[in-house]
Amino acid sequence: MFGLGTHWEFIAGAYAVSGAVLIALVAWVLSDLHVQRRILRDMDARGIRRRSDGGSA
Amino acid sequence: MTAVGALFVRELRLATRAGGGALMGALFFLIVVTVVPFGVGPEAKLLARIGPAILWIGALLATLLSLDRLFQADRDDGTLDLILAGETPLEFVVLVKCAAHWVATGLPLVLVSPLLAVLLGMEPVAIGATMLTLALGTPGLTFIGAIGAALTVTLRRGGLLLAVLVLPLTVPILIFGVSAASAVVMPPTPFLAPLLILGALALFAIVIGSAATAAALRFSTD
Amino acid sequence: MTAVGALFVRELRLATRAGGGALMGALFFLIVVTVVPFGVGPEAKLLARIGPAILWIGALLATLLSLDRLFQADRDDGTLDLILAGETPLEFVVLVKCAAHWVATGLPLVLVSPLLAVLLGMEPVAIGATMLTLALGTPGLTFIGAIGAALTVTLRRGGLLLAVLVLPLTVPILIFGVSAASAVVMPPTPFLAPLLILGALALFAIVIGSAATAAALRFSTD
Amino acid sequence: MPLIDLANPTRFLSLVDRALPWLAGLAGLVLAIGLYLSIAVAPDDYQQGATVKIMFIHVPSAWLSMLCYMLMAVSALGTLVWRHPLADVSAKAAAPIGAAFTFMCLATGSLWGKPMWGTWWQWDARLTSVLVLFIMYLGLIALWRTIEDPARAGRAVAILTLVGVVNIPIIKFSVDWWSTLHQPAAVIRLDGPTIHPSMLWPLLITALGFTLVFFALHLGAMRNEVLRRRVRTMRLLEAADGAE
Amino acid sequence: MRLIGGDLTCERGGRRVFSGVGFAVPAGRALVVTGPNGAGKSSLLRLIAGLVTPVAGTLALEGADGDLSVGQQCHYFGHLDALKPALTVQENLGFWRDFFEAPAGSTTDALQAVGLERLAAMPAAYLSAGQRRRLSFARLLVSYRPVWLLDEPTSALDAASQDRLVAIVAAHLAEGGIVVAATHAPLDFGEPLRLDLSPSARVAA
Amino acid sequence: MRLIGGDLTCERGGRRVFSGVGFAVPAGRALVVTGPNGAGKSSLLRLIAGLVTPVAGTLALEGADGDLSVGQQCHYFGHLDALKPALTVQENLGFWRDFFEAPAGSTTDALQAVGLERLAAMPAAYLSAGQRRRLSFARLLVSYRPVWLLDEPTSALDAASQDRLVAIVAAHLAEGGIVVAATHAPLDFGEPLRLDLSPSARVAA
Ligand code: HEM
Ligand SMILES: Nc1ncnc2c1ncn2[C@@H]1O[C@H](COP(=O)(O)OP(=O)(O)OP(=O)(O)O)[C@@H](O)[C@H]1O
Ligand SMILES: Nc1ncnc2c1ncn2[C@@H]1O[C@H](COP(=O)(O)OP(=O)(O)OP(=O)(O)O)[C@@H](O)[C@H]1O
Ligand SMILES: [Mg+2]
Ligand SMILES: [Mg+2]
Repeated sequence: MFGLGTHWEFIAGAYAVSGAVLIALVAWVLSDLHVQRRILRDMDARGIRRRSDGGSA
Repeated sequence: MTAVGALFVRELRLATRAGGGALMGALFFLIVVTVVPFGVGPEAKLLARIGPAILWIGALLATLLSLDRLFQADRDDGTLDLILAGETPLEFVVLVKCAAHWVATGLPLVLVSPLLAVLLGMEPVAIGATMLTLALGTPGLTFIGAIGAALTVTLRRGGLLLAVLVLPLTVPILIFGVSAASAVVMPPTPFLAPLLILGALALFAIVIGSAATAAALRFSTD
Repeated sequence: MTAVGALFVRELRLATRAGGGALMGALFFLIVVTVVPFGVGPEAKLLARIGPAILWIGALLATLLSLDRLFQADRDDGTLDLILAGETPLEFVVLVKCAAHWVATGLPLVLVSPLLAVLLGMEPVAIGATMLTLALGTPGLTFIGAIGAALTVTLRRGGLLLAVLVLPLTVPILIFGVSAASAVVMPPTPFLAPLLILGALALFAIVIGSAATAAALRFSTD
Repeated sequence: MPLIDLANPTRFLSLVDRALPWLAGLAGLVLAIGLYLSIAVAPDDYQQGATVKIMFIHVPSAWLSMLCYMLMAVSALGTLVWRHPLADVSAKAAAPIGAAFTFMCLATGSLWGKPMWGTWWQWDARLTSVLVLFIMYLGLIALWRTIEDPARAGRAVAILTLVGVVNIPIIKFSVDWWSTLHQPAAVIRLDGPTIHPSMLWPLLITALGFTLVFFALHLGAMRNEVLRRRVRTMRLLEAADGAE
Repeated sequence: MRLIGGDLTCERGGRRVFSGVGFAVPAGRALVVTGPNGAGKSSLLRLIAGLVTPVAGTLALEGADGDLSVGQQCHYFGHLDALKPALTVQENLGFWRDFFEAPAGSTTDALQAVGLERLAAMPAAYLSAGQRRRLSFARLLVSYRPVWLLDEPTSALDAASQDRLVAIVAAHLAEGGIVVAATHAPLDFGEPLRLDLSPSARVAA
Repeated sequence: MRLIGGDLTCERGGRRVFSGVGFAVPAGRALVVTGPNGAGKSSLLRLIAGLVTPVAGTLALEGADGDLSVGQQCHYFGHLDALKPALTVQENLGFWRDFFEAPAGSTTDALQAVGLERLAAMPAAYLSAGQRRRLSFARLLVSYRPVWLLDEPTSALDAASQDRLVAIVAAHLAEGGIVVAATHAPLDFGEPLRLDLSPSARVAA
């Protein structure tokens, strides 16, 4: 009942939304990684080092 | 007096003394329900039609929002530490506290519901049905809400977060409560079935609620 | 930085840091609106019809209930004592705190409202109108709610009592907000008039609100 | 038993550093193939026309939204029962991703619904339960955000997750009852056409691609979370040293 | 009866507070825990009370009935007075008497002992810092538990009340009770055992 | 500059706490308020700070600029530390510096003075009891106000921190400041004026 290409905007929209969400997720993970690593580097520079994992003093 | 007895009496005292919110829930219920027509508009038919829904949603919010200090007050002043170190099993403590809270907050709510139903122009039979379903359902809501109260016990801003956490879990009770209440006015739909399911859900909520709440409280200490 | 500037920044920081309830209001709004159809039933026409009312009442509750810690937190940790002993007029303090609170809580609420409107199946024009009225009305609600927050600051259980005290005062804003929002879909009824009145009411609320709140806070000490 | 080896965060980190690039690459590849097949190769549906192409992202995202919650439930057990140190890290990392995929399902679904039913949204049982699931995700995230101490937050969220798991079937059941009770206006055939093999394969491959992407993201988020906790621990150490 | 801790390790908020702490307190003796701010005094008391779970180490109360946990045999007297402002002094105390098993003296005697008998009918909201502290201490007298855990018990107390408290503690010890107290101020509990949590001392040990 | 109170009467919760209390503290001197629990020490400080209104009596700060109330010239250091756990040490202190007029020293100097400089970037939530109290005291150093009202300032502080605090107070007095301190513990603020609120003493006076 639909010819080819009808509603293409909805299809494009759906794919666009999904792509945006996926890209956002990837960006979130990468940027977060970047931030955490930078903080750790700064701390290392300030001479604070982990004495062992799990934060034992 | 036994430990649980003493706890029950104390909870009721606290609820009824100055600063305790015994009738607060009922009052909130009353005001929310009276405010709705200002938004929806005054058409009598429409209001009567969605009456049970308004009452149930109002009761749902009033119950959940009145729970935020259920355990938090005890934690802030150190009472919770001592209760945990007591001989009474925590599940009983939760059970008693919730029961007392329902008596002080849920029951008044059930009792004023007919008044509001009249305001909304509902038919007598619908009014009775709504009141019945509320009496059956609100205990369940209290115990589900208790889980949220225990999870947010360490947090200052209990209120909203609590509602946000447990509202999805209360959907079944809401659905069957409303459908039982409104079944009586639209003949074909069954009345007894949803009512029984509502009762079952409430019982289930009480069991799960006490267990989960006790667990959450145990983990909250430190 | 000036005193008020420092206060504004601090309030925003507190709202957005862990433990702060920046988006909690919007979340509560989302959930309440989602729960309503379970009570009212899924009929698209009915929901679209009462859509503006649902959104407005939801926004009203979310705003008021998110206010309970506005001054309570500052009182519990002694900040309020110091603010009272500061050189900044208390009215400014209230104004700044409420403004920051609206930015952190009211604004997100306005921004999500279109999504919820879509869920309720409202028409695009109605959606726009509702969003506009909310943007105009919620600041007023915040300042009226602030009065309640200040009154309940000495009582522990702010949440419900606040709503109970303040809800009646918010009825005018609710009425004109909803009628302006729903006017656009039922042509004969005027749209601009209620909108202008709404704006006037909001302004009025801001003025009265800051003054009354400041007064209430002054009395709250001891 | 690998889970035991993973108990040590440092070993976990090194493993992720090694494995993640490959996993990510593979995920990208499979997803690309799947999308190519579903967009270019797969035929249009005889009655839904080209819009059926939405199915190839809609259904996988729907499946993943449920898979992710199940994964969180298992993690919750890991936190409360087995006390595995990485369990709540996994749960916390999964929540936002799950919410994202649920949102994807909702968005693509309603973008499909507009041409199919002429409306963006229907209060139909299945759609509504997805919406409720989405809200439960948001609630869990909110709880994570508000409790500062990660250990305490982990236990609280674990309890809520398990309570949620117990409730999900009940919610599904009651929502079904609710929508059948009211017989929604538009008759929806969500299950759509019985899927023809020429569509099934692209769908399955895309779904596999989505799943791989999900696990890649999850691992990455877990690594970030471990690092974040390391930062916090070191801050606390700093505070302790500052005390002397 | 002996309260025994074998190298206990405590973590709070993901941070190691102390490790390798051990002690053995026989009946009738007091253990005084000292150390600078943040050394972990309060944490140790909460750990004994069962409110903080140790990461490692053993804790036992020898010669007590086995089916009760150590925490259930301890009275924990911390910074927080578990008082409800809305209830009267009498009601506050009475509740704890009923809630705990093994009630000991009557509430009136207890109030007398801490010198609050005249305020029995007053809402707890009206009490001053020290009065609140005394009322919350009276809780230890209305129900018997062998072990008392006192966290800076004399803080906010005036001289007279401090003497009263010391006398009460001495009586409890004389009855063969056990007391563990964390404090900055010097307290004379007979000749108590001492545990120094300051890091330097722990390195030495 | 002199802080003068002329027979002040204070009621709280409808009950008379004290009456006929008077004092005059010249610049550079400290007034140490003593008395048993419930005598009204905290009430007196809150009264001077303008947080409790006296039923009768006069209160004035002679020789200060007139358009500020007495309370606005006082730093009130009570039991509650006005700290937000979510903010860092630096942010907490910085806010008060900006909020009060007449900023004095920088936040870094103040943190140094109380020995918290290394924790500047730390969320206040991570601090221990003593550290919190010190941070809250640092507030008095970032903005100048002539009168300091200290309610049991040394509570929860270990020996080292107590010495630091006494030194800071001495410096403030040397600059011609005024200090009113309520305490049970002996504090050596030079040779302070003394005000005994214990009922017996007030009858004698
Ligand atoms: C917001 C709207 C929608 C939501 C939330 C939604 C949700 C879901 C979910 C959860 C599934 C997975 C069911 C399962 O495999 O157990 C699914 C599958 C599917 N949906 Fe949707 N859907 C929506 C709209 C639509 C529309 C408009 C159509 C087409 C007219 C559609 C067609 C399908 C098809 C064909 C499947 C795969 C068949 C199946 O697994 O049952 N959906 N959808
Ligand atoms: N609730 C908590 N969550 C996380 N960490 C905490 C908590 N309470 C205390 N700590 C940390 O544990 C350490 C020990 O605290 P604790 O209160 O036991 O010290 P303390 O010896 O009692 O100090 P004080 O003399 O000030 O009472 C402190 O460094 C503090 O940062
Ligand atoms: N918020 C209040 N409301 C009503 N009465 C109060 C309040 N706070 C204190 N009081 C009463 O005022 C009297 C004095 O209290 P205040 O705290 O000033 O005594 P204090 O000398 O500070 O005692 P402490 O040494 O224990 O701190 C007390 O008897 C108390 O009952
Ligand atoms: Mg301590
Ligand atoms: Mg005092």
